Amino acid sequence: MAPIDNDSPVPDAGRHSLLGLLTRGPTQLGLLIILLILWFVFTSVAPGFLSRFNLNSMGRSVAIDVVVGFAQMVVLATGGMNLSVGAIGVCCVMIAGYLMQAAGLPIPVSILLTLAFGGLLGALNGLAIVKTGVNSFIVTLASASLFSGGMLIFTKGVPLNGLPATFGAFGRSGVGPVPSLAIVALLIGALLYILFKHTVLGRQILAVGANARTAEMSGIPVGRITIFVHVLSGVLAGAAALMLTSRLSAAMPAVAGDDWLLPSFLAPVIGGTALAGGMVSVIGTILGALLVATIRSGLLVLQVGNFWLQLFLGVFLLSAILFERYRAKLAIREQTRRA
Amino acid sequence: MKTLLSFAARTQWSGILVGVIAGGIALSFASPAFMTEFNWFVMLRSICVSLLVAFSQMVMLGVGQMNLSVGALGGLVAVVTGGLMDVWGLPAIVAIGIGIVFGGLAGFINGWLTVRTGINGFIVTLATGSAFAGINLGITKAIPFYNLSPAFVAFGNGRFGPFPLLLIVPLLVTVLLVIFFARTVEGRYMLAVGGNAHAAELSGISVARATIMAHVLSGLLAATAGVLAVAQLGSAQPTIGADWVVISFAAPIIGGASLAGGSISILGTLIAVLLVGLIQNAMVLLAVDPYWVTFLLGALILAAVWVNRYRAIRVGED
Amino acid sequence: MALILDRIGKSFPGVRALNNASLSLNGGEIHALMGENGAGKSTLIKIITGVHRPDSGTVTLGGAPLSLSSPRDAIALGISAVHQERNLIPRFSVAENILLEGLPVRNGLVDFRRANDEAREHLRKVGLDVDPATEVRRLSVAQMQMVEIAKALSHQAKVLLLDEPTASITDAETEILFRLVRQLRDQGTAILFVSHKLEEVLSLCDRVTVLRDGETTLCGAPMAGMTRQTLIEAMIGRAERPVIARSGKPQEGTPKIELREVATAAGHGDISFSLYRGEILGLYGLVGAGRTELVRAIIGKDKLKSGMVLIDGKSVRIGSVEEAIKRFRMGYVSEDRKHEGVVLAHPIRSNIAMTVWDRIASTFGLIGAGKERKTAAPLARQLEIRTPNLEKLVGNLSGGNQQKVSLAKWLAADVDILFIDEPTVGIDIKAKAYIHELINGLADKGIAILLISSDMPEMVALADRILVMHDFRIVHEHKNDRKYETASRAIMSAIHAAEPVQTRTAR
Amino acid sequence: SDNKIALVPGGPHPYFAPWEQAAADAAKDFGIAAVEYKVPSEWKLEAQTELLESLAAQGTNGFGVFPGDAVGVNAILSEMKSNSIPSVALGGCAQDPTDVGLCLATDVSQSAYLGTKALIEAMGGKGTIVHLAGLLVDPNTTLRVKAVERAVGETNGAVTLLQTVGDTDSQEQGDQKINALLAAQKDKINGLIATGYISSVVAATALKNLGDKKIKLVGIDDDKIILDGIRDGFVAGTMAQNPYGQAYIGAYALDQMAGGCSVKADAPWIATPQTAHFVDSGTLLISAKNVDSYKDDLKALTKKLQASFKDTYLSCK
Ligand SMILES: Nc1ncnc2c1ncn2[C@@H]1O[C@H](COP(=O)(O)OP(=O)(O)OP(=O)(O)O)[C@@H](O)[C@H]1O
Ligand SMILES: Nc1ncnc2c1ncn2[C@@H]1O[C@H](COP(=O)(O)OP(=O)(O)OP(=O)(O)O)[C@@H](O)[C@H]1O
Ligand SMILES: O[C@@H]1[C@@H](O)[C@@H](O)CO[C@H]1O
Ligand SMILES: [Mg+2]
Ligand SMILES: [Mg+2]
Repeated sequence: MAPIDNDSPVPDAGRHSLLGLLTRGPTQLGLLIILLILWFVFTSVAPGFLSRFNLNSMGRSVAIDVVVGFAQMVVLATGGMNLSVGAIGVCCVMIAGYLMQAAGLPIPVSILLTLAFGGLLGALNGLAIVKTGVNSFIVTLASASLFSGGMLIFTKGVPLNGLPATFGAFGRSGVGPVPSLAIVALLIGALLYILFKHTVLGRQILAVGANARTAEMSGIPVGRITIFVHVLSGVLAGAAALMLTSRLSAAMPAVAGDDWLLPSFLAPVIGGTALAGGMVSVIGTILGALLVATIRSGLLVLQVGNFWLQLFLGVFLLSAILFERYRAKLAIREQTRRA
Repeated sequence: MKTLLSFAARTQWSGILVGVIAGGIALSFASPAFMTEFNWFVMLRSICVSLLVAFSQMVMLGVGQMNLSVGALGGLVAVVTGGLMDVWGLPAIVAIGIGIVFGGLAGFINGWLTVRTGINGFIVTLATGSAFAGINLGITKAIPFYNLSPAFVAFGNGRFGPFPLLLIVPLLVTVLLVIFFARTVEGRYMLAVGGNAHAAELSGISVARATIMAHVLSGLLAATAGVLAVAQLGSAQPTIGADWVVISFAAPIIGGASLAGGSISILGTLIAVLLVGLIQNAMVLLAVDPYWVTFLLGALILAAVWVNRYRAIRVGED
Repeated sequence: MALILDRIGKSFPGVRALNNASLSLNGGEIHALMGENGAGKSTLIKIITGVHRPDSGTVTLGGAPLSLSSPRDAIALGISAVHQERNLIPRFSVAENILLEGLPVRNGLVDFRRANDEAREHLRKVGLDVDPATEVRRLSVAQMQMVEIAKALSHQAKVLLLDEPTASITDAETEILFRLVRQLRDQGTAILFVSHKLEEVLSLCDRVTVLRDGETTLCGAPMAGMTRQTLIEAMIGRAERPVIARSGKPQEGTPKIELREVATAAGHGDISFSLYRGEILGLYGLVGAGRTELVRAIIGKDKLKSGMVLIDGKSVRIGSVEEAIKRFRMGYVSEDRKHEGVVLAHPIRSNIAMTVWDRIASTFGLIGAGKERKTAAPLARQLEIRTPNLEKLVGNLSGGNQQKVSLAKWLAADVDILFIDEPTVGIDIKAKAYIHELINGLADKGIAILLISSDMPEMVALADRILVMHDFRIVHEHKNDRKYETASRAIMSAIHAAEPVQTRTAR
Repeated sequence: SDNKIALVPGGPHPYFAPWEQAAADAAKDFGIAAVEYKVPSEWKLEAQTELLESLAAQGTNGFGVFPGDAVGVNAILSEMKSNSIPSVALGGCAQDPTDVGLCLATDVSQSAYLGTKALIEAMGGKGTIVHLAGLLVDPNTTLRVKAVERAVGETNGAVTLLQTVGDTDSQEQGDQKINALLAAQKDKINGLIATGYISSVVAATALKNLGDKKIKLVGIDDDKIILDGIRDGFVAGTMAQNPYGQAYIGAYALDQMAGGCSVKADAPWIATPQTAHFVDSGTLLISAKNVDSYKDDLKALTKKLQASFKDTYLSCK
């Protein structure tokens, strides 16, 4: 496993056989294979699964999950965590609503200000972590409470539902069969991919995550990098918040928050991002979110469960990951055999 | 006295202990109700479940792993225990016994899956957590079990002066855990695995065994917390455990545990739980505007941790 | 009891680490296992200790076939090892680390008092004077190494495997170790000894097995009759060639860097010296003399208390390592490669290019794997880093090859001042010669080099001047004429003349 | 009809248990092809939205929804409407402007107001009360807070509101906060008004454990613990809602709407702070007097409402 989206080191043999294909390549390929299998199974059992309506709705919610996952992923890259992703998210939801509805600012201005606000909250996290030396887990745990508390104080829990119609319309729109929100998520993904794969900054972030002491001794400004990823995380949480606001055509205090906590970790970790830092996968995060959404949606369409749904969700998720584990094992064995 | 002070200065959790004590003193001036027997009872009772939940996660941090299913597992055990009493009319002791064994078993499943598949424990327990929650909802359909053994419920509400009877359980567990991690070979092995799994393996310690044991222990503790929650609430609510995740990590980590594993503090965890309990109690006693409660909770935790960190730097630790 | 490995094969993804490698290790002998970095020595040891399972071949112990599925099995059979990498539990006490496999128990509880007593006994044997209750993370590198040795010896194993145990300890400690090892041999223990220090091997061992590219090129040959040359030929397939000597000389004029009466928070006092462009200034001292700590203070990692640092004649304040590197163009090759030198989880190319990311990036801050590879490839070739390609994770390289990466990244960096701390620990002789040539070459290019090494011959071969440090003070300066005898005598007598140090409890 | 109707609560919650039976009864009584009771796996807007979308993808053509979030639910339901799938809000309302046809529910504001009035009456018209409120992020909480304040205000100072405690609508937090409140103020408090399901249960349990009958409690919903509290005298009363009726009549209305009926513009709608198309599903105070008979009262109420529903509120071709 190389740090990012592995360009597979052993490219030759076995290229033409199916087994060869299956047993090469990184986790991301494995996830893709699982996804294809699941899609195939779900469609053949429940035709509603691939209906335009269902795909569209899945696409939109995955898009938000993906960006939420990104917001966590960039911090995980340095070996830290951001438990306040959801709190920043809900603050941004409300700020966006306020800017558009109460302050009546033009949509693009509101968007920029919202993202900047997310970045600002992230910067507070980063500064607190670097200046106090308290670990990111505790700082962001406390700041989550600070941020969402602050939001409650200002809004008194009252939602805003008079947003400009065009803003909500964007959340429902699409280009052909692809929801606009999914395109936004992919664009953000592309930028992050470039960041981590092709820029110095991205490399530095990963180096800090994999070994902060070595990074420092190599002249990398560990403190500044830490602050930067938190700002980025805040901006991404802000982006996810805007997407959510657009999708719901309203800003309300009950969204994001704690609801984002686990999903923010789930997608990156399934996708191959290391909790310990130093290794991220943008594509993996997208596939991870897709996997979870596919399983949920598939179970819903199959009408499995009702109250039991969560049980099946857990079981399916585990089986899918087991499958990938097994495939990865085969892949390593294959590479070893060829050595 | 001097040595006591320097010991205190060196101990990881002394900063937050100072926070707890100072907070307690300030509060007793600010609100006459604080020092009443009944308030102490209420506060102590409220930390019983949290403490066990925190221990359940702390054990995992000890071996360098996480358990995201603590809440779901505890919740499942809660309704299983309640259901056994309500639907099958089993005596409390039997129901509790089965419930706790069930928790240990669920923990074993977590551990076994982590070890055998080599999948990150984070994902395994996230998935099993979902499964446990699903079983909980599936059997209850979100409707609580009410007909519990009266003696059991009485135990949940009984008190001895300011001390809730329930407190016996977490106190006993605290003592056992201190001995387990400080003085037993298995306990030391778990911490060794958390501190450096590779080195532990090379020293002939079975990492697999230690990991599974930690999961079982974590399951047992979460199960105990679930049972206690039922006793405390007087009914087996399917929502028990739903919001345990955050406190489960927060308390051990505020108390000095390292997320990287191998380093935990049982007393630190205890004090951290006390700190959070105290802050929450204060908010109600001082009739803080409800919209400010969340904000202040965050601010106070940050402040306490900051003080502790400042102390650590002064002592030259880390 | 004889341990026999017959035609062992072992592959990792992309690498065949062992190929029909054989070894026969008898009780009552010290058997040397030699080979270049990446030849497969550690892999072989890991097979004997149950860490890895062989792909092919057989292992027998005392005639019975051995199939180990974990280190526990090996320990149970009386096989004990000091591995090349440190393997201690950082937050456990010295005593607990030593006795981890068999903690003394009373009434079901660990008996720490007895553990401390027992451990103290083991520590005494290896001559390490630390409190057994100290947490291991507070020890120095050398002390940790001695703890590991004490731990391995405490088992009274039938088979003892020592993978470069002397790489990071001094001569005095090495002597103690050898005395103990010989005692064990005389009691019938089978001992396998890995080292890149040829003189050591020649004087200590009874037989020798040599690996080259995972194959045995010499199998259990008696050491009597071996010479340095024959060993080298067996390892690298040809004779040793002399190191190309330096062409240049230190430049005169303003020193590149000068320290005036520097005192540090770590305890250094009155440190003054000048280092010129094109000069290699040696800093010699026994372990714990404070050399590493001095360099850390200079590069802004630790605090300076007083005194002045001048660069190019101008007084400067260096606030952070980043500033030292970016603004003052300094480089630091750490002695602790695992924690400060390399990023184990990242590929070779990123590790080497790390220091020059800023420079090889395009205007928008973009770099790609290709650019990194272009930077890294020539250095990897020059240092002969043994790897199928530059994508391999540094953590999967052999120890010596990791050390090469840790050095290579600073060779890439194009610095003005380079601090090199123990550059050739664990490096095979061929690569060591290359590294010496590289260091010479860097000096010839005008770089000012401060070289810390506990390897006296290395010091004498490279340094223009040698400062001797003892107990955080510079006690002597030796103008090096590159003659080993005179230099070593002068240096050692300077150290002995200085006050004896009382042992301090680590930082 | 061959309509497929789905009844979707906000999440798993005991309040909705009667919906299951109501769904079955409605399908039988009105001859609807399918009336399904579908519960989102978690109490999250996201989970509810996904469930609604998935059901629509499979041909459900009428939704009775308890809005997981009064504002948040609008986006998906207006999309449903643009695909000609009608919806009604059941048990709680969607916030105007909305494409939800109508809201058949308890008026949260009115219920809290009436509950407080009942509490004040039980206290003899004077004293001090504390409001145990639900989740602060829930906009209904604000409505209830205002309603309680209004009822207190109407006493012209005879009753004072000592304190509002928020976020008591979850098991453990509720237990902790309510008990701490009692520890601090139990001698000063004469009455408690609980406006959340769990808040009510926890408050009833706490008073019973204390053995305190001086403090009057009026809660909401008819959990077994509360009903027992009423019987034992620890609880003065509780505001019953009519979940069965909501689901039963809701299914009926949806069947009609999916069959071409539309919501009348001029019907006797009640206007609430949330919506202009409100129909009261029936609220009544359960007290010691009617604790054993209130279910029949609710049934009668349901029958009556259903019988005239079509003519009163819908216009059909
Ligand atoms: N876990 C692993 N994964 C991949 N390759 C490995 C792994 N362990 C060792 N190797 C490779 O196997 C080969 C032999 O390594 P080994 O560590 O045995 O060498 P060594 O003889 O001990 O060298 P040194 O003198 O540098 O310690 C090297 O090419 C190394 O990169
Ligand atoms: N034998 C010892 N007893 C106690 N403390 C020691 C000992 N050796 C080293 N130390 C501690 O380690 C620190 C010096 O570290 P270090 O060993 O890195 O010095 P050094 O001169 O760089 O030696 P080397 O680089 O050879 O290891 C000192 O702060 C000292 O307190
Ligand atoms: O009383 C309310 C019901 O009206 C419904 O909101 C479900 O939650 C309960 O607390
Ligand atoms: Mg080696
Ligand atoms: Mg040193």
